[in-house]
Amino acid sequence: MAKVPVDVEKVARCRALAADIARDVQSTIDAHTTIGVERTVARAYGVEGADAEGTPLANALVDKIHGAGKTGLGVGYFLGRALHAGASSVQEAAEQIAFGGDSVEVGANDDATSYRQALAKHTDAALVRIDRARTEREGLRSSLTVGAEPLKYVIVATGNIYDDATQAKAAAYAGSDIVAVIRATAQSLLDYVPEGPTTEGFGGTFATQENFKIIRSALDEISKKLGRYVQQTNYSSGLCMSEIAWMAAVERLDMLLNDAMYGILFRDINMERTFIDQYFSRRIIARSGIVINTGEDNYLTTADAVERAHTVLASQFINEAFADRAGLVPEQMGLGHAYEIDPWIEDSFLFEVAQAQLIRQIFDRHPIKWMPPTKFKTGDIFHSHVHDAMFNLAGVLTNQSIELLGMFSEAIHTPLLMDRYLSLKSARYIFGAARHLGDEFEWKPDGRVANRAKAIVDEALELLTDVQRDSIWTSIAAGVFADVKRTRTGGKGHAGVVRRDALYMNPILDVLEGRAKEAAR
Amino acid sequence: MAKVPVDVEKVARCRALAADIARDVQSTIDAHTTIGVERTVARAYGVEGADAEGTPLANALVDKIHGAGKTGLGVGYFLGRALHAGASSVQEAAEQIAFGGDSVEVGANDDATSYRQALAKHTDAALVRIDRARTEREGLRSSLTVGAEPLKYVIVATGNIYDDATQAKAAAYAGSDIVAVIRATAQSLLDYVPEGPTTEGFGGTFATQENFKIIRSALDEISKKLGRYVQQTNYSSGLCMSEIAWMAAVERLDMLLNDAMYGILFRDINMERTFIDQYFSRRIIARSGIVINTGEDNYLTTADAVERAHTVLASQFINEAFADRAGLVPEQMGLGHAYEIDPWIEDSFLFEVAQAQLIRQIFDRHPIKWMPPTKFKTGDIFHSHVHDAMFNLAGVLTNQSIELLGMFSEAIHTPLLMDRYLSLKSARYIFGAARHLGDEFEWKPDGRVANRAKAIVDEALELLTDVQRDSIWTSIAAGVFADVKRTRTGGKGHAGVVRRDALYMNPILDVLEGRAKEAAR
Amino acid sequence: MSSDFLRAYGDREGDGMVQLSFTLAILPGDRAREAAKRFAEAHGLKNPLVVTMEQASLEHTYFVVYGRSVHGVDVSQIHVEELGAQSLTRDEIEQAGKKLGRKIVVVGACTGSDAHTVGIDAILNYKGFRGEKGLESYKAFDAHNLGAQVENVELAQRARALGADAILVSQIITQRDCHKENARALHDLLVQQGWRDRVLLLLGGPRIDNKLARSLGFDAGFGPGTVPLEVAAYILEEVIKREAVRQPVMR
Amino acid sequence: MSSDFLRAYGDREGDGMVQLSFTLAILPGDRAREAAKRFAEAHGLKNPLVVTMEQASLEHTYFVVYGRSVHGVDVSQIHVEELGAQSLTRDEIEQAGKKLGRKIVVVGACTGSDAHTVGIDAILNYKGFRGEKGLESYKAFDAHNLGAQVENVELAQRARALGADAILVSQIITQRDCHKENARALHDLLVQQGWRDRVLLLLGGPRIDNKLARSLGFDAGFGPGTVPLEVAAYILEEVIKREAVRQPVMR
Ligand code: B12
Ligand code: B12
Ligand SMILES: Cc1ncc(COP(=O)(O)O)c(C=O)c1O
Ligand SMILES: Cc1ncc(COP(=O)(O)O)c(C=O)c1O
Repeated sequence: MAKVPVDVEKVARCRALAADIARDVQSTIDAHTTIGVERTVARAYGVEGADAEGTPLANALVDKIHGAGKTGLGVGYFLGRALHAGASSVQEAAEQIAFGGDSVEVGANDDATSYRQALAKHTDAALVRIDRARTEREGLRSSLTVGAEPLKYVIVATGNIYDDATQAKAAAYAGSDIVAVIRATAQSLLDYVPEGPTTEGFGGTFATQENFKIIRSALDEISKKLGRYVQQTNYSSGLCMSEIAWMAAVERLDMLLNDAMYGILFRDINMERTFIDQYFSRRIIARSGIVINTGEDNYLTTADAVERAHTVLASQFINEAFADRAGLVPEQMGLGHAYEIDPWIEDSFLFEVAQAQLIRQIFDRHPIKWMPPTKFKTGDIFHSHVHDAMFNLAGVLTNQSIELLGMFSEAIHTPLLMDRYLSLKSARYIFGAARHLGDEFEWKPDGRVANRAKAIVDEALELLTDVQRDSIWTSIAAGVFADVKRTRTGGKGHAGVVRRDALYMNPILDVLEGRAKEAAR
Repeated sequence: MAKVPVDVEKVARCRALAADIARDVQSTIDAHTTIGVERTVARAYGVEGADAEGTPLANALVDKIHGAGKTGLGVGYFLGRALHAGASSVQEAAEQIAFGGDSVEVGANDDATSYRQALAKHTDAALVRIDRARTEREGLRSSLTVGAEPLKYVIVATGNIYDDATQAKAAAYAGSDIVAVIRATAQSLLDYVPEGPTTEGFGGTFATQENFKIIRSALDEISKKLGRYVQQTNYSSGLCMSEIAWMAAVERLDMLLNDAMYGILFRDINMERTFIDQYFSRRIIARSGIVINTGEDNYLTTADAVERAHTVLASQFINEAFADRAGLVPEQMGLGHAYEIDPWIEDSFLFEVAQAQLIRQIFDRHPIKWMPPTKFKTGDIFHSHVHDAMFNLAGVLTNQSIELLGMFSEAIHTPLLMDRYLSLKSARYIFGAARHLGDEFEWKPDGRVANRAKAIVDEALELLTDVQRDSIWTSIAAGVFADVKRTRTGGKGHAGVVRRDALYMNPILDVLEGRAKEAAR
Repeated sequence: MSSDFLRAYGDREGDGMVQLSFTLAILPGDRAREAAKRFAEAHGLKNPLVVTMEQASLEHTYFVVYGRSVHGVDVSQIHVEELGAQSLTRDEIEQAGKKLGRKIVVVGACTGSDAHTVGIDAILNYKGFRGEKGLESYKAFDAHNLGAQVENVELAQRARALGADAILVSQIITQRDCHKENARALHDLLVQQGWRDRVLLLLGGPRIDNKLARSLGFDAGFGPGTVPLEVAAYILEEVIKREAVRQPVMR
Repeated sequence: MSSDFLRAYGDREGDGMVQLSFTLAILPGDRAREAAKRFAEAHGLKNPLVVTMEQASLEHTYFVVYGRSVHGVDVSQIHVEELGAQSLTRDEIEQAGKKLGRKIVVVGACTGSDAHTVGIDAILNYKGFRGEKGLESYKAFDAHNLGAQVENVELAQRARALGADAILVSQIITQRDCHKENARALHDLLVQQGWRDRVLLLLGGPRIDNKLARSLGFDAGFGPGTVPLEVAAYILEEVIKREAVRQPVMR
């Protein structure tokens, strides 16, 4: 691989600073829970279904508890209590609490230990469910071939899950390795996950458990037909970050868009809420073997890609540190970045390559996820296709792991079937025609590419030093990332953040954190 | 520039062999003339116009002489005789000979020396006309800016010269540096140059002197408007190779497609005819300062571009040797080659780059002309556009001088205005975005690119050794170039080849060859 | 046919050449080629040439067709409502603003569930767009950018509270025309609240043009590539015009 | 509307989405956008979106439009004359050739002023195409490739002299339909010479299909991507069929 010079000592300092930054946040995470986390726990225990208006039982249950100001005990506390009190199942327990008039007050003679015991076999079952899905995924994968890197990742986004399934199969036929179903525009601000299959969405399709199943089964079908395993991905992001992580885990998704800070910056979701939710979501993800894709690419849509390139790298160190704290191994960390420099700038291709190569080298075990040009795309679909071609070339040259393929209609609509077909064809051509280009040379140690790479590390180190000094809370408030400013208590969903009670009960988290023994299987 | 290793000693041997090959042919050239050469001489002396059926006077004149078996004396002989006998002008002399019943027999008391004297001022005038055009071109060029290399060369080919002019201006507006008007399908087999402006042609527009003027004036107009000099090119090729060279010289064209062997291989024009015609055409071109573009690119449309890459290089050495013999300086030798490897072959881009870089280095003073992919183009215009993008990238990476831009509709039709606009836009983007890519590294001395370059030199050397041993006549008969076989006396136009008489008179050639004194000016 | 009657231009005046591409749920073959040809003919393409026919899924084929369109447009019949504003310089705007004697209050947002702030930021924020600073940077304006994901009700309320002269709405997401619905709903809300006439309504986004904006009840529409200066000039002129007509402006 | 009625497929069944691009002799602006929109509408595109409008010359603008086409095709109404030949293997052909007891004589050329030999070479020459050898390589055939730039008269004469079972014509250049004229002229010549019925006439090239070839008086047409085997199989079957009908073949 054509390498750029990387100062390993500076990289080590960046990592240490990022670890510090994450450690500071962890104290807040460990002291809190959120209604999203609790709904996830409920679902993991088997709470399912929704009422006639579409309100999921998990929401009704947690809202009841939250309304009574008892979220700090954890939904596990109440489910355990109901089970201990004789409920025949978790579902029955949940219904009793949500609708049946079960008290959500803490009684004087409450017995947390018994409640935990009542939950034990359900805790085991919850974990078994995740593990089984993982085993099943790994089995299927190893029975089929998998594509070569860069993996060709495409999106489908019709709004209608059945059309999505058609298009997902078409994408697989046309050579994609990974299919993402883009979410509907408004979903990340919904504080619940819709139920069942959905057929109406703007700019994408709702992420629901049933929709996950439909796509996975379509992809299983075509994977077997083609003899090539096609991966599925969706978004663990927004106000239901951890719930979706759990759904993805049990429905055998392969990847998830999941970022420690994206919701804060791009959806104006509360900072504390996001940090707490991302932690629990990642604990589940770590267990399930899913690969995350972080969202640093987005920074370059609001901030300038030449001037703010280092913010991407700095944020990747932070995302890595958070992921590490949640138990992910580097092989699960698909750190994100993007090809977003103004294409009309002289040597823009060199700058893109510099960053791509730098990130490839710094995060060498990580399945780096690379995003195509979007911001400078116009309606000139012909030219747009060429712009993507250069992105594809840079991808194979710098050996990116996951290449989200650009679409020539990027500035117009979510992709038509034809757009995606052509995008895949183009990537196939370029990945082949320039397959070993990166093996053919080293970048000159003092050239434009190398110097650009060095400058990015220097600036990232500087930025991380500042953030470590000021804390992430203050830094985000100052707008260091994506040119967006957010405050610690501002944004959506802050009301769903609750300090954990001393009796807080979350046996699933206990296992995921390795604090509780796992059931033998 | 990212260099490949080149064995200079082998290159020197290739050059020496090519010089030998050309020297062998030169003896035939020096001993012969053709009706094409003689018509050119007639035109240079001022013979112009055509009859009602469109037969040019130059043809009527030379046909008359040829019919009498006297071409070996040269048209100059007869024109000089008529002038000596009192004709008031060359035109009158020509008319007398062609239609007026002047004898074309050689009389016992013919006086060649006097005839030559009678021609003297006309010879001077002929050369002055070429030189003036050159001065005018150079003046205009230096009063305007010129584009950066790779120069963006595009074709127009509507069949109608007035539409061509519209499109030529559009091309200039959209950023082209060079505009070629493609010739009508059948023209190269016509043994005359049509007269006047033309509006009907298949696959292109006829090359006529008037058409040259129309385009040059359109380009002058837009060049001045844009402040950027836009070059014009056409084809000095086919049965009227040298006539067209002369027309281009006096009409201020900047470049000409002109190849020592193209006509033989691709138009089945007789070998001797072609070698003789190319020599005289190049003598004119040398004088006029026009840059030639050779046609080795075509080899890869009939032969495989991976297996027969070395034939391109070998032929370039031969074309160089022929051009050198005709007095061209390297700066006028736009040796041609092409991006024609099956794009679906793994590492095809690397192979293309290897050859492009190799040729760039071997012919370092030459304005290398690079042709885009054509053979593997399909009607998928979107994909075709990407294929051209990779060609453009390779062009800027290897610093080609003249880049004929590919068109996404290559497999469909001669370019529409829109196709050309988009092609130029794409080249502008890529030439900018990767402007200094070639400065950023050296190719690994033992990599795929370097090894490919080495192999091509080795094979070219081997081929040239064989050709030198067997002579070019025998080698072409054996199909060494383009997988096409032709015989020495086969093909079109052989009847127009004539052994020079001892009295052969061509004062213009004498000056061009430096054997006669030039008039003082 | 007047000379204002335009046909498509391929490489010769009036040749009518156009390129059409599409996907049909049929597999490649002679039937499919014929189907594509007929499909193109139905659009008015004469002698269409099916130049690409490639299988794009287990059920679909992608086609590229070239043909000579029989259609044309009579441009003499086109009467577009061009934006009224003259092109003013920044200085002229600031001068006129001074004369006005008060700051013009503008309130902008990207509404509904649309989270694309880049466009509205480009117009309003100091940073601006293409090297040109936004309305925040003008002394003549008092610019409030509410950001993205702002509901119509909230926008109306904030604008009223701030005494807005102009409301600037950005709509980027256009799937199934949600931008039109969203924009029209704001207009209707203001009408219902009874103050539509007292405020300038501007709509912008990559799929917006003046004609569309006006059809949705807005005063003006701004498309891709809009620079802050154009918007500043337009608002200023309109405000001055209205000020002249009806004094004083309620606030 | 039967289920055979196809509409364009964008990203949902029946959405009708197509992409149209073209150039108009007008400069960019609101009028031009409207002109492009109307032009697209004239083709049956509903709510067309002009997504690109870029000046391409001092007088022309290039447009890309997306829109939902109201048109469709009823594929149940398409009856294409599919090529008769079954797919045979090389071995089967050689077997059948042996049974025939003589070599099938084929004479091919690229005619008129067309100099594109690659296509006809691909079919006839030993070297072949896409790894498949050409008719020269078959024992069942006696193949003569006359190359390019062959006039119809010469081709007819050579074919007759060689006792051709089949004449293979390649036509690559298609500007202003010269391929059609050229091909039809050969057919007419053979009719005039009175032996059209005694020879198989095949036409091939990137813009040829079976339907077109038949409309020009040929027996079959072969388009882009044709491999020698298909051609061999077709000729063999036809020759056997004809041999059966009318014995002996004049030679
Ligand atoms: C950047 C971007 C994002 C960023 C937004 C960051 C941010 N804070 O703004 C992120 C990554 C977060 C994002 C997310 C999504 N996006 Co987005 N995004 C884009 C992208 C790449 C560029 C938009 C942009 O910034 N353009 C640059 C600005 C300067 O141009 P502009 O908006 O046109 O603004 C100019 C003019 O229009 C005008 N203007 C605009 N508004 C106004 C207002 C007024 C009053 C005036 C006077 C002028 C004016 O002036 C501006 C300057 O000239 C486009 C694709 C593209 N190339 O256009 C997709 C695109 C807009 N996104 C799209 C989608 C679908 C989404 C998602 C829904 C995808 C998903 N499901 O995850 C999400 C959800 C976001 C949401 N809820 O809205 C689609 C929309 C499809 C459609 N037509 O409906 C697009 C077209 C991409 C695609 N092909 O799918 N996106
Ligand atoms: C190679 C080539 C050349 C070479 C030809 C070398 C040679 N000896 O053949 C050279 C460089 C000499 C050349 C010159 C010209 N060319 Co040219 N050329 C091409 C090119 C790039 C590829 C053609 C090709 O070889 N295809 C590969 C073969 C295998 O495919 P094929 O021909 O389709 O054949 C297959 C099938 O069609 C079928 N088939 C074909 N014939 C037959 C016959 C039978 C009986 C059967 C059964 C099957 C069959 O089987 C084959 C195998 O599958 C095309 C562009 C393109 N990508 O298509 C332009 C192209 C054909 N050329 C074109 C033109 C205009 C010219 C020139 C006139 C330009 C000029 N003025 O200088 C000249 C003049 C040549 C002339 N008089 O004909 C145009 C034609 C435009 C049009 N539609 O009319 C094209 C489309 C390029 C363009 N966009 O302008 N060309
Ligand atoms: C990490 C991450 N999450 C989510 C999304 C999708 O947007 P949203 O979830 O806000 O709809 C993105 C954007 O591409 C992203 O990068
Ligand atoms: C040297 C040369 N001459 C001429 C031509 C044009 O073809 P023709 O003159 O045979 O029509 C070409 C082809 O591109 C060429 O390379």
